[in-house]
Amino acid sequence: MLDGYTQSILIFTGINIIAAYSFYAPFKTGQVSLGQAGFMAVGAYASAILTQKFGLPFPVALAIGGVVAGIVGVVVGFPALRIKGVYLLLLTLGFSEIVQVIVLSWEYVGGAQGFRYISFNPHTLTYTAIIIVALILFFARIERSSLGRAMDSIHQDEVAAEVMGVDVVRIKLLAFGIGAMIAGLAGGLYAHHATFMDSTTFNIMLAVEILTFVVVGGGSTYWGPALGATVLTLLPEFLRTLREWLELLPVAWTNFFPVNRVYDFLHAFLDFENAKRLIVYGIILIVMMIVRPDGLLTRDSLRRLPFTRWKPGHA
Amino acid sequence: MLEQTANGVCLAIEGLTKRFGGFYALNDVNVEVASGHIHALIGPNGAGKTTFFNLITGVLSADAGRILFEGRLVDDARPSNRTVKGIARTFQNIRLFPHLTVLETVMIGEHCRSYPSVWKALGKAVLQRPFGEAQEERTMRANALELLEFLGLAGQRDAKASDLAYGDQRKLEMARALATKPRLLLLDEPAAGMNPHETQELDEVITRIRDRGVTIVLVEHDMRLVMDISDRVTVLNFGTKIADGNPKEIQNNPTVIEAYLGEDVQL
Amino acid sequence: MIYQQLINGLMLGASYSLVAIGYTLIFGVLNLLYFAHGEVFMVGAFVGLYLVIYAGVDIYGALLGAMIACGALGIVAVFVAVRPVSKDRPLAPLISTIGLTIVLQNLAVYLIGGRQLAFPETIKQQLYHFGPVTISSVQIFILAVAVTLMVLLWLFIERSKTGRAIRATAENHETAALLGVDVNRVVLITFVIGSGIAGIAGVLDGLKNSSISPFMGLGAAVKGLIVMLLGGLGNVPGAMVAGLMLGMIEILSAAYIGTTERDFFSFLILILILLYKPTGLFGTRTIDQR
Amino acid sequence: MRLSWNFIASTAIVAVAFALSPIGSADAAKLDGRTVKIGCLAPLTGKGTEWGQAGKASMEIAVEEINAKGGIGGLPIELICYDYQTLEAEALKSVSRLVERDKVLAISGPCFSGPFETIAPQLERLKTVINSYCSSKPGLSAMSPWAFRNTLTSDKQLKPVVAAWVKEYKMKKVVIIYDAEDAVSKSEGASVLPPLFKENGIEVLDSLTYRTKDTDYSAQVTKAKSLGAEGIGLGSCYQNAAAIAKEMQKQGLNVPIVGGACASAPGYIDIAGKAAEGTYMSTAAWIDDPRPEVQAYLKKVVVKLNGAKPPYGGPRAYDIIYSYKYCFEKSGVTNKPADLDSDRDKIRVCLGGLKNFPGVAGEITMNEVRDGAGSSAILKVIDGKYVNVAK
Repeated sequence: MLDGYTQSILIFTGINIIAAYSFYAPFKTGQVSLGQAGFMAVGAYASAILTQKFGLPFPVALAIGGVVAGIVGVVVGFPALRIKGVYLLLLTLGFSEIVQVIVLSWEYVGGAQGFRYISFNPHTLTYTAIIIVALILFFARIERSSLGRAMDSIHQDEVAAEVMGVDVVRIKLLAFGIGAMIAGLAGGLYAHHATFMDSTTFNIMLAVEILTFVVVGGGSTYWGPALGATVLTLLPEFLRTLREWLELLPVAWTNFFPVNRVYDFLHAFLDFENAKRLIVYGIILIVMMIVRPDGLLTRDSLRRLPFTRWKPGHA
Repeated sequence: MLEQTANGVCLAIEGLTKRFGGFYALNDVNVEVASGHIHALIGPNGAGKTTFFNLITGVLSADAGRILFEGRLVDDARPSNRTVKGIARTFQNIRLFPHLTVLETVMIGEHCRSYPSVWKALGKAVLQRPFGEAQEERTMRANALELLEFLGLAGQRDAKASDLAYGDQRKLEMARALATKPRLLLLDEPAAGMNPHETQELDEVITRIRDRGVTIVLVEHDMRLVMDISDRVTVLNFGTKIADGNPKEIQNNPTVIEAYLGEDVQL
Repeated sequence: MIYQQLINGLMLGASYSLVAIGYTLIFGVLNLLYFAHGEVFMVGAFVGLYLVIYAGVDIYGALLGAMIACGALGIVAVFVAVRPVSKDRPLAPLISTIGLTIVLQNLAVYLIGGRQLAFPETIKQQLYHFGPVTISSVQIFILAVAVTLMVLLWLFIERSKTGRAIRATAENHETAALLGVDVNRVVLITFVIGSGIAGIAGVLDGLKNSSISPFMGLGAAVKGLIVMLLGGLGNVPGAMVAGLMLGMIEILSAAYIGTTERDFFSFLILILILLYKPTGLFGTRTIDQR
Repeated sequence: MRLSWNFIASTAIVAVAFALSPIGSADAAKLDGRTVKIGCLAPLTGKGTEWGQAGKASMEIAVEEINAKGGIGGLPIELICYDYQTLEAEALKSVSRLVERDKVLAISGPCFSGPFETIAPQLERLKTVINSYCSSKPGLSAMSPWAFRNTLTSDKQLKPVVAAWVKEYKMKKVVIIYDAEDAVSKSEGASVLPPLFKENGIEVLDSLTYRTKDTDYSAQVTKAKSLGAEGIGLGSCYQNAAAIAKEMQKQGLNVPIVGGACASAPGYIDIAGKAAEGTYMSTAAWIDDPRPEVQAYLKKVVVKLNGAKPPYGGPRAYDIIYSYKYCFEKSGVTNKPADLDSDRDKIRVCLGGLKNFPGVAGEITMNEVRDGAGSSAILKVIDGKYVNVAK
């Protein structure tokens, strides 16, 4: 059995993966959203209200939370259809901010004191795993379907897609709503694992982080979001572990020149206090955008893998 | 095909007007396109030809006027809806989906025929067998391949659209448009950037498309091509219609000749 | 109370305008949402602070120093996070500047620590009473510098040759290049000017709020974005006016509606403008729809 | 922790020194294992940075002092610190890592009421003591028998302060300005200060709010001024409190200020300067305390913080380590891996019974809901310094 720490890491990685997929769904149609933090908040608060104030069982509350977030997503997505690019980015950012302010001034959910005593769900890891598998299957199916192709075509040239008979409005709305629903699920899982949240829990930086998961992982394949979220969540933990391994070396092996210098340097370097870690994180983002602007995984790189039998168009 | 010609009007444009600021891109234009015809639309640069296409396909909305397709008003329909109704087009400056393959590109065109609603598309996408493929997909692929065959692109089915040669990209646009099973096809300068040999080929391709029962409206600068294959020609200048008639009449129309004066065009 | 609140709005608005000007300039020539602009503003504030404390310069020296340092930072930003990044993926330059934002902010945390630092009082505090209104010498100074800067910038954009080149580039890269404008140079100059103004804005903000912290950039960036949009993308005078408007709106909603809700109103306005007048109140251009 | 290897290598020497030393804690049993592990949660970024940095530095000083004198039961303390960035999710991750991976005996931290509230309900499962050195929102430790704070809750801190403040300035009408986003500040502004003012016969004209990240308070100050406030009650952390004081000065609103638990940091005076004069604050630890042990601690911590002075969380964190040392020695902790659960429980029991434990932040007594109780200072800012005016 996994210890609680490992579980916790896996759960947060899992929630980040789900959040990354919530960004990926609208992104597949070319919509870039910073609203995913807001949708996570909607799902989290909706499901927590249902378990705490109405005593619903967790799975039911989680599902309803997802649906509520999805509905909010469609409501937000509808006006968002009119705009794109930077405008959409700002609109969704504004949405996330407004959700924060509402949560802050809504005393029913604790206001600034935060939402407390949310019931702890001991099976979060299982739920997270199930949802991730379901999402990967879902997006794999979408990818190999006509709908997936239609979404890609909207991403690449919206006008041309529309003129070719692709129902751009409905598909974009659907993608936005599905994304919001997935974000709602991620929020619900978070709420019942952390058992506490307040207006600052789902903030703009979280939205930006979710965006970077997908961009770093690669937004053109459905494996990208999972990869990006995993790499960026586990990287700091991994660096910590590296340092522990280093410390396992007996002193006698390292305590002479020049090995001690190397050891001291590595030891100091791997002391990843947060500021330093984030500096490295920022540098990684910049370098990534210069060397691999399409992310770690692209369709081409998938095509080159020997074991992927799938070829686009051979559905 | 013949009875369609006899059946009369495929597309009727009445009083079509479009302004950009104070400038009239189109001013009270009336055009009738007969079913089964190849109908050419010509005019100097800036005459409003592409605007005309954008209005018919709904990419832009008109300031005044009516568009009747097969006798029914389509003014309020969104572009995708007009495609479903049977209007398809190609673009003057090629607009392919750069990251899709040739085959996928054509299958995009078929999407609206196979999946009339988004929900059905979603349902089919999710409920298909784990590793098999839906019947629809197979049919779509077969149809797409047939179209590629028809336009001579079958050999490049797995190439990326953006990697194709220029002339082939134009053909791919046509294949994509044909995949929507249109009854009216708008071709925006299909010969632009093609060499004489390719143009020759295009001549034949367009005629064959017409022979499949598709009415064609053609915007083209290559007058040899236009005069060769068109059943009827409409001439626009500065947003107004200045002439309408068969190729012979147009070639001898003094207004048209005047409009083209200064432009190095052999009528 | 209303008069005093209007003064408050004016002060707040002036600081928003100064940040937004740089944003909108850079957006204009590059069509790029330059996320790191808020952090440049933060760096300017710290440069000013350290100049005053360690070099013993007066406030003018601090302003000048911050301007030069941030201008230089603008050049670095262009060469590190803008030029090497491919332009055909709309998200790539955005992400790279987000990366730059994270680096700058955390570099500041790493070097300075995450705490708030007092900004030295370099101007003698004095209060002036005009009827119901009280204005301090610091406020008058801030306002004077802000207005001077905006007028100078406006003259520069409208009258100078470089200003015309900037406007031409903002209109259309290709056309500008055809007209003999060295687009790369214009981009660089715009970054230098925009960043330099942000540096000055940072110092003024330090003066206004009496303290600065490594985290001051994000809030400024978000408010700057709203103002840029309100004024119309790439529209410099628009940003000036819109900044004042947002300042007034925030202060008045805080004073008469509710202080917690004031961000709600600024974002509501942002959303309404995005939906109903995406060109901004004074703008004419929108982002290329393709 | 490379140092720890050196310590292990020199355990023999320490043991000899221990045997020879007449002042070694002779009554403490010799412990098992290589080190005594104490976990530490400190926010080194985010809004809690200043408190976290001071807390971590102070704990490290305490550990260095204890280790230099032979550690606990012959073993050096190993302090395992994680930066949780003042984020609840990070705090949760870090705490389960400390408990389950690092297997610490007890944890010092977290700082701030938000992360504390997040962790407290999980302690039923984790069964390890946490002890916060900077959280004062009332009612939080009651969430779990494993949750402790050696700080006074803000209601207890503020009661004598408000009384003294009113006695000196004799105002009748006040306006409260508080941070609607920060847990402790909001509880002070919304539920601690109003009844205290009422008790002292003062009318609260209005309660105005702001958000933590706000930097402009002109609207609130103008409104307070127009309402005719004769005093301002702040539920506010020191950064915002100082900016509000400054803004009051700028607008010519020269009325006295009283601030809560989060406001009384040295940074308040540094930033607000002259505007801070006359402000009343509460805290049990203030760094101008003349006691030698406080000044000795202060000297060390200022060096560690590159010249900065710590807010009250610093001395509190320092005291936590010493109270842990006391409990490890008194309660029969064995430090054997097999006894981990019972060791942790022993520490919990011992900590709950803490009475008048001497610390640099004042004497610590844990009350029935595991919050610190005891004397609190009444601080007034006079000539740029905190002065205790309590009788």
